[in-house]
Amino acid sequence: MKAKLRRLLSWEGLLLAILVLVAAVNANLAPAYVSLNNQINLFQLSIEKIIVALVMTFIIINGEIDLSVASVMGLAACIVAVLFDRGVPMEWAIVVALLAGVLCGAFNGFWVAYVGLPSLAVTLAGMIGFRGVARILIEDRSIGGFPAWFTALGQQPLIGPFPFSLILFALLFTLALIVLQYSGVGRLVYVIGHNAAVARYSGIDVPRLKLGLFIASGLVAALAGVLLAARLGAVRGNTADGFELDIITMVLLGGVSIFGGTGNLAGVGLSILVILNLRNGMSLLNVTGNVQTGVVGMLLILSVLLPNLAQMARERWQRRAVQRKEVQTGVETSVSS
Amino acid sequence: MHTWRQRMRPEQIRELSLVGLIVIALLIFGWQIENFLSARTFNRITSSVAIVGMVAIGQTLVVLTRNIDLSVGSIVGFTAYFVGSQLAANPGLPPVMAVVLAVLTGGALGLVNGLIVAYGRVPAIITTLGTLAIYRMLLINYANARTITVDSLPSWVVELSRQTIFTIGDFAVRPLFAITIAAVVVFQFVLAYTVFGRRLYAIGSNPEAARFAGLPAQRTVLAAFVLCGMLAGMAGFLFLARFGNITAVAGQGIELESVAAVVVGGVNTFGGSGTVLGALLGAFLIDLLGQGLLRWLGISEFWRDALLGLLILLAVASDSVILGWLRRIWAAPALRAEVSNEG
Amino acid sequence: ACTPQSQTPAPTSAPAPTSAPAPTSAPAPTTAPTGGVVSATPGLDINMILLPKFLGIAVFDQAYEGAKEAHAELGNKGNLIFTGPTAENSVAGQIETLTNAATQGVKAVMLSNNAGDQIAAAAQAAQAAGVKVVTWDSPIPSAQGESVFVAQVDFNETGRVMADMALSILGPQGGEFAILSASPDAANQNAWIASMKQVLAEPKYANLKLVDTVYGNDQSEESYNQALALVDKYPNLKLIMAPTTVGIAAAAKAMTDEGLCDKVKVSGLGLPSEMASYTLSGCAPQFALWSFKDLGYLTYYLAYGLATGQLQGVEGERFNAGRMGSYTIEKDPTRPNGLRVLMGPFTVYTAENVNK
Amino acid sequence: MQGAPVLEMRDISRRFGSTQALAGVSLRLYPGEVHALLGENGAGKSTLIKIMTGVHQPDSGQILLDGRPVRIGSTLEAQRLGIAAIYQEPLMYPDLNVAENIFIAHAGRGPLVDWGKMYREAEAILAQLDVRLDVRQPARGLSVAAQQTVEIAKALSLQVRVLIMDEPTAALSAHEVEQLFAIVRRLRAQGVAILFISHRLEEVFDIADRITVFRDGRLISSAPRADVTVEQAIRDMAGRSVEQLFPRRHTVRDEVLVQVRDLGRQGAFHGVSFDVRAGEVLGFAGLVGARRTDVGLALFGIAPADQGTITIAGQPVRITNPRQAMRHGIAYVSEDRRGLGLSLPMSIAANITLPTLRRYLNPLGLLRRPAETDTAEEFRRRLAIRAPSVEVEVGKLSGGNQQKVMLSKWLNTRPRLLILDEPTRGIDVGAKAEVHQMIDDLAAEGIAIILISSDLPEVLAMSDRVLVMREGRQMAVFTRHEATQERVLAAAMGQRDAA
Ligand SMILES: Nc1ncnc2c1ncn2[C@@H]1O[C@H](COP(=O)(O)OP(=O)(O)OP(=O)(O)O)[C@@H](O)[C@H]1O
Ligand SMILES: Nc1ncnc2c1ncn2[C@@H]1O[C@H](COP(=O)(O)OP(=O)(O)OP(=O)(O)O)[C@@H](O)[C@H]1O
Ligand SMILES: [Mg+2]
Ligand SMILES: [Mg+2]
Repeated sequence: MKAKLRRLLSWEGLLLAILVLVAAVNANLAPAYVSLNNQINLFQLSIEKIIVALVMTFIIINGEIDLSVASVMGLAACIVAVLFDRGVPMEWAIVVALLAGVLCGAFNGFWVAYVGLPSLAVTLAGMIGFRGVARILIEDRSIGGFPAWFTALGQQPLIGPFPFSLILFALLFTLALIVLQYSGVGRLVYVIGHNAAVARYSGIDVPRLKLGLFIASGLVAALAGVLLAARLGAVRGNTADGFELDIITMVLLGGVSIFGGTGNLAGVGLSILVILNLRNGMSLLNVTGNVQTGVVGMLLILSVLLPNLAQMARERWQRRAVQRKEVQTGVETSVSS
Repeated sequence: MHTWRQRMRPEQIRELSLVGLIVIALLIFGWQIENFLSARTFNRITSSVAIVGMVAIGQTLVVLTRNIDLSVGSIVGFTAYFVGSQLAANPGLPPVMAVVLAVLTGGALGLVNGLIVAYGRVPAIITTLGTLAIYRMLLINYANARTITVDSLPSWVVELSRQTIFTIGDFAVRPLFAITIAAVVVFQFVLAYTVFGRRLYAIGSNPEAARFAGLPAQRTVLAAFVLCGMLAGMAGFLFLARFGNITAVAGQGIELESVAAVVVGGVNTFGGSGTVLGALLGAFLIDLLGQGLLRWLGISEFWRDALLGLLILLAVASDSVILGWLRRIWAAPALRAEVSNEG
Repeated sequence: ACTPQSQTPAPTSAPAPTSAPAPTSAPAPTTAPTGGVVSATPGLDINMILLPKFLGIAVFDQAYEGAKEAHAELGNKGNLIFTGPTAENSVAGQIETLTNAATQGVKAVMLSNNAGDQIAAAAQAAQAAGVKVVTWDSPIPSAQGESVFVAQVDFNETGRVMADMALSILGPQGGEFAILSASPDAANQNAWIASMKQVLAEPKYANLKLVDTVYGNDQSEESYNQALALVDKYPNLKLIMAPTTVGIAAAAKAMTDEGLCDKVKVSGLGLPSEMASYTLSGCAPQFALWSFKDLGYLTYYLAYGLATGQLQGVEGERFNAGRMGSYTIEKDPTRPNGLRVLMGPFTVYTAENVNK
Repeated sequence: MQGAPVLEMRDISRRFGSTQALAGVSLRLYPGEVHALLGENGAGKSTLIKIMTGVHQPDSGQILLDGRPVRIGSTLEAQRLGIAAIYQEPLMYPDLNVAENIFIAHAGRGPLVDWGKMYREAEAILAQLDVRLDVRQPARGLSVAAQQTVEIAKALSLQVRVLIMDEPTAALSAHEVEQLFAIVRRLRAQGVAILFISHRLEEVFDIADRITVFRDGRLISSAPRADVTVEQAIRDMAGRSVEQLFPRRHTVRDEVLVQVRDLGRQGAFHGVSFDVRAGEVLGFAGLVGARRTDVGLALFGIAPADQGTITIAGQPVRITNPRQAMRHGIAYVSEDRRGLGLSLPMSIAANITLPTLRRYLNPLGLLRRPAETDTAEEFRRRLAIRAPSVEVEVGKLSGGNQQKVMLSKWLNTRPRLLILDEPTRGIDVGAKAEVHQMIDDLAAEGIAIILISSDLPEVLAMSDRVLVMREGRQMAVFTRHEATQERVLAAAMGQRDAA
């Protein structure tokens, strides 16, 4: 446990070191980086993704994956827009969109938890299908002109300089942290993620928990979709298209194992900061999108690869030291015998 | 004693159930869509399955070892572009050399993946999520926004996708499809009858046991990635031949298509079971569904994706239901035999 | 990706754009009185960003070539930055660049908008922070947050050009045809398709029957398959009209590969370099496009003038765009609140001129 | 002592983190000799053999093969040197069939697989073991015993000079053990050196030529069997004397707690009927594959019964999932510790509180860590779990200590009916005695216990009545007095007994 703790600390320590490095380089090369405005922008630009990354952390630790989140975001945004367009009051449109998210999550969860299909397959189908439903609703239109309070929610500061979504993220992060690290549900998420059979044999209702997680994922994704609609002020059929890979990248860089059972939110929080700051810095330096993505890709690989290589080198070095000793003792024995 | 139950492996049953689903889909589309059951449909599907199918073979090898390769789309794009630009620059390059170049390029990119995964012990999804972006970045910098155009390619490349090897009635077998089928045959054999192939299954089935038993797990996983890269490179060549115009975004999204094919094709995403034939059938089923929905007059463009998602889910679900049902029939007689022995 | 659109008159007839393209480089000093032609003072120091939909597509690079040319001509001491998002992250990436532009102290962003109205909020914020947003190729549909749109051609005319090409390929007896567009979310393509549908209502085009609109998402693979599916779905199809360079090339290749060129022709907006062999083979007898290089060049001149405060960006203003002559900022007839500068014309390519 | 040793381990030490698993141990294996290795859980036996087979590298010390120093870097190298092992925890490839599981690791069979030949050879090896197993059946779903059999077949399929068997009999019942010993004797006659590890002392004294005892990573004694007595061996292992078999008190009460009639599940078992009274231990005996586990799983709701009735304290109940079973006071301690019993990367405390997690939550659903720790500490004391703290990962404990954690986990549910499936599998004499004592104490508290065990002496000693199964059928129920080794075995092997 202590060793594990140390390893975890070192993982997070590594991320923290990277973060400090990134921030230092950014501040040096792009003076605008340190402004409060930029720091808020940096969150604001990806706020929907990082909100979804929180619940994705639960799903991946639980040994599953949800590829459909971006499509659920798009669907929720389209529902809000289409209903609003048809004259439904915005408040109700939002409620319906969130319910749709719950339904999508329940749909995924049903097939995964109760039918036992692999979540990769189910949510891959969901990714195509939910986006398709959004497409049916909105077709080739672009819908905007939302009420001022709604767009203000996504674009204007609410308390001090902080916009609503950022405050919401802070709250959700705290909540997620408490649930995952300190609650019974969190404990079960880990146990099931590592070995669902053990959980089942311990009398835990594994399907119910999985269903719950997928519903949470759908709900949070829908919420993020609504926020995205508010921030952008207009919705199209491809809103939030392709976000899933970014979201999963954030979670994995946070040290969460794709096989489930390990990882924690502190790591994910740090990895989000690293990715956002890195991208922001590059963006300020006018590095193109492809290079940005490539650099994040390299970071993703190197952050796992380098510690592994160091570990292997250390092991080899230790073994060599032992062998040297061994050779000596071998000589002694043969002399003495 | 040795009834069909003992002769057949579960994977073969799975393949049969996929064939069943394909037949059902064909019948439904044939009933709903005029002229659907025609040689033309066959030709369409076979030629468009050729590329995804080729990638899906490699994806199967990797997924069998409990890994995944998300960079294949970028490898396909990179290879198509790179080979295309080489051919544009040296139109005299012999066809064999062009293919070899494609396969080697893909193999080199696969080697990078494999080294990082097998020897650097970085989880495959992280590695290939990274190289997905990195290879694409390299391609865009290399391409510098130039486009490979049909006109710049030697005519044999462009015409490859127009030729037919032989025809039966109106059914034409195209070179691209033939190449993919040949690859499926080879790798079906490799998986079933070679020690290397069986090791892929063993490693995916229980990596810990494989390590314990001293199987050369690292080398085998590396080989799987290299082969996957080579097949993706080959697919890149097919891509070039089929589409001619290659931009820096070529091949984007093939990674998910290949994963979908593999998943629908019954390859276990947790490794250890599945076949390349299954993956090809999976690709075939998805393409068939796509084609059918495209051509179904009553279905608007905007309904297609929603239905496709639903159908993929149903295919996976019914496959698993059918399989579970078959497994049960399989297990029951074994027990009855035992019990009756005793009496 | 690309998005050709255009507006010039009928193929053969001479171009007569609405705004007079007379290359009268009128002498207009720094301050432009209304009615005069503004010639921007060269040699100032402003940073400008040319922001395409995404990187890796030839036409955007051509636009960059043009912008670079103008950048050099004007002797801008600042930087011209060509940056763009990845294709799959296009919307979010464009918004990010626009948002960061103000932070960076960039004075103008030249945007080929891929985000529809979703980018309006970010564009408004950028304008408020002192960044001029000039769109080219594809505008912000609501025109919110946009100073001026540099229209490659008149969007309403594009429909007519496509209809004319269809008519000239199919002849007076007409027949069925279908549209293969980029994505349902591409504002410029949607506008062209809408205008074409309007034009088709005229009696002259009564025999042209539009049977379907499908989307290939500007991917060769998808466009290719969609083109073939159209042929299968509509046995009497005679023509595929693809107002996208990726779509038209893929459709032409598909028809050629399947030996369908005799039956089904391909037309639309395409790059001559990609289309020449199909035009010569008769598969794609006619297609149209404008010069993306000129588009980049013109956009740069306009953006430079606006960003340096020498142009106000109001209706009726005229300015000088180097080798291309002078242009007028006018109301955009296709977007109620929008202003545009119309470049035009576009060239219709046939077997005679495709290889020039 | 016949001539020179094949394999000699000299001064081997190995440390895992803060645990010194082995401290300067030396051992010699001679051809044609069965060398038994004894020691409590965690004494370092498995560690030593993992070093012999190249799974672990020693920190210091030397390995000599035929007198020459060798370095064994991997299992394959060990195999090439003629050293093979059957590990304590079977490691199957669940997707491969039985024959492939046996042959997959064989080096140098050429690049192609000859399926026909492989099936024939696999069948031949299993026939030697007198095991009926379909070689084409996937390994997924094989019982632990069947898996162990496949492990044995795997080792036998190699032409080995040194065969190491780490508790090969733990999952086997008397009949299979006899079968295995016949093979061991044959190999011994062929000059193979055999290192045999077991916690069943009767077996060890039956088969071994030499007995070596480890304690706390050190070699305590090593002598020919003739020179050692059971008591002495136990004293060496434990460092004190231990009463080997715990005398059962009679605690059976009158009230019938659980009544089962005609229980069955399609494809698994049928016609099982029995009563268990409060304070009674009902033993389940049978050969491997007798489907005793399946009966336990039906009572616990994992694989619910589809025929028959269950009555608990007079109330008919339907049990379709483990939660219902737990609500009725039923607990099931699985035979598959690593796969089904314990969450290996979690702490001892987290494992113990898993089924009863609700008790450790505050009204907000947050964990009350101190309460959890208290419970875990209590069990650590009560069951003498050897671990530095209750925060230690369970995966790091030795098999016996893991077993104790698993027992704690279920005792903490305060069950009325406790189903113990092979509760002493793989645990040492001392711990076994403790478990037996615990069973007795629990019975005395009025808990009804079903004891599924393949260790026949244990079943006979601990049970008030013994139910014998064979291939999904109930063959007989014996009272304590009727249940003799012969009668139980006869019933288990298919002869109906009038009793
Ligand atoms: N991989 C490992 N990491 C950390 N500690 C280990 C590891 N393997 C073994 N140990 C520790 O080393 C000691 C010796 O363990 P070993 O498995 O050799 O015991 P054993 O004698 O085989 O016990 P048992 O009879 O229970 O199988 C134990 O304290 C165990 O916890
Ligand atoms: N012949 C068989 N065919 C299929 N599955 C079997 C067979 N034998 C055992 N199993 C499976 O293995 C598991 C445990 O087996 P079972 O209950 O038969 O063993 P058991 O009698 O408890 O013997 P032991 O506990 O000694 O291994 C069960 O889940 C059962 O389904
Ligand atoms: Mg051991
Ligand atoms: Mg059992």
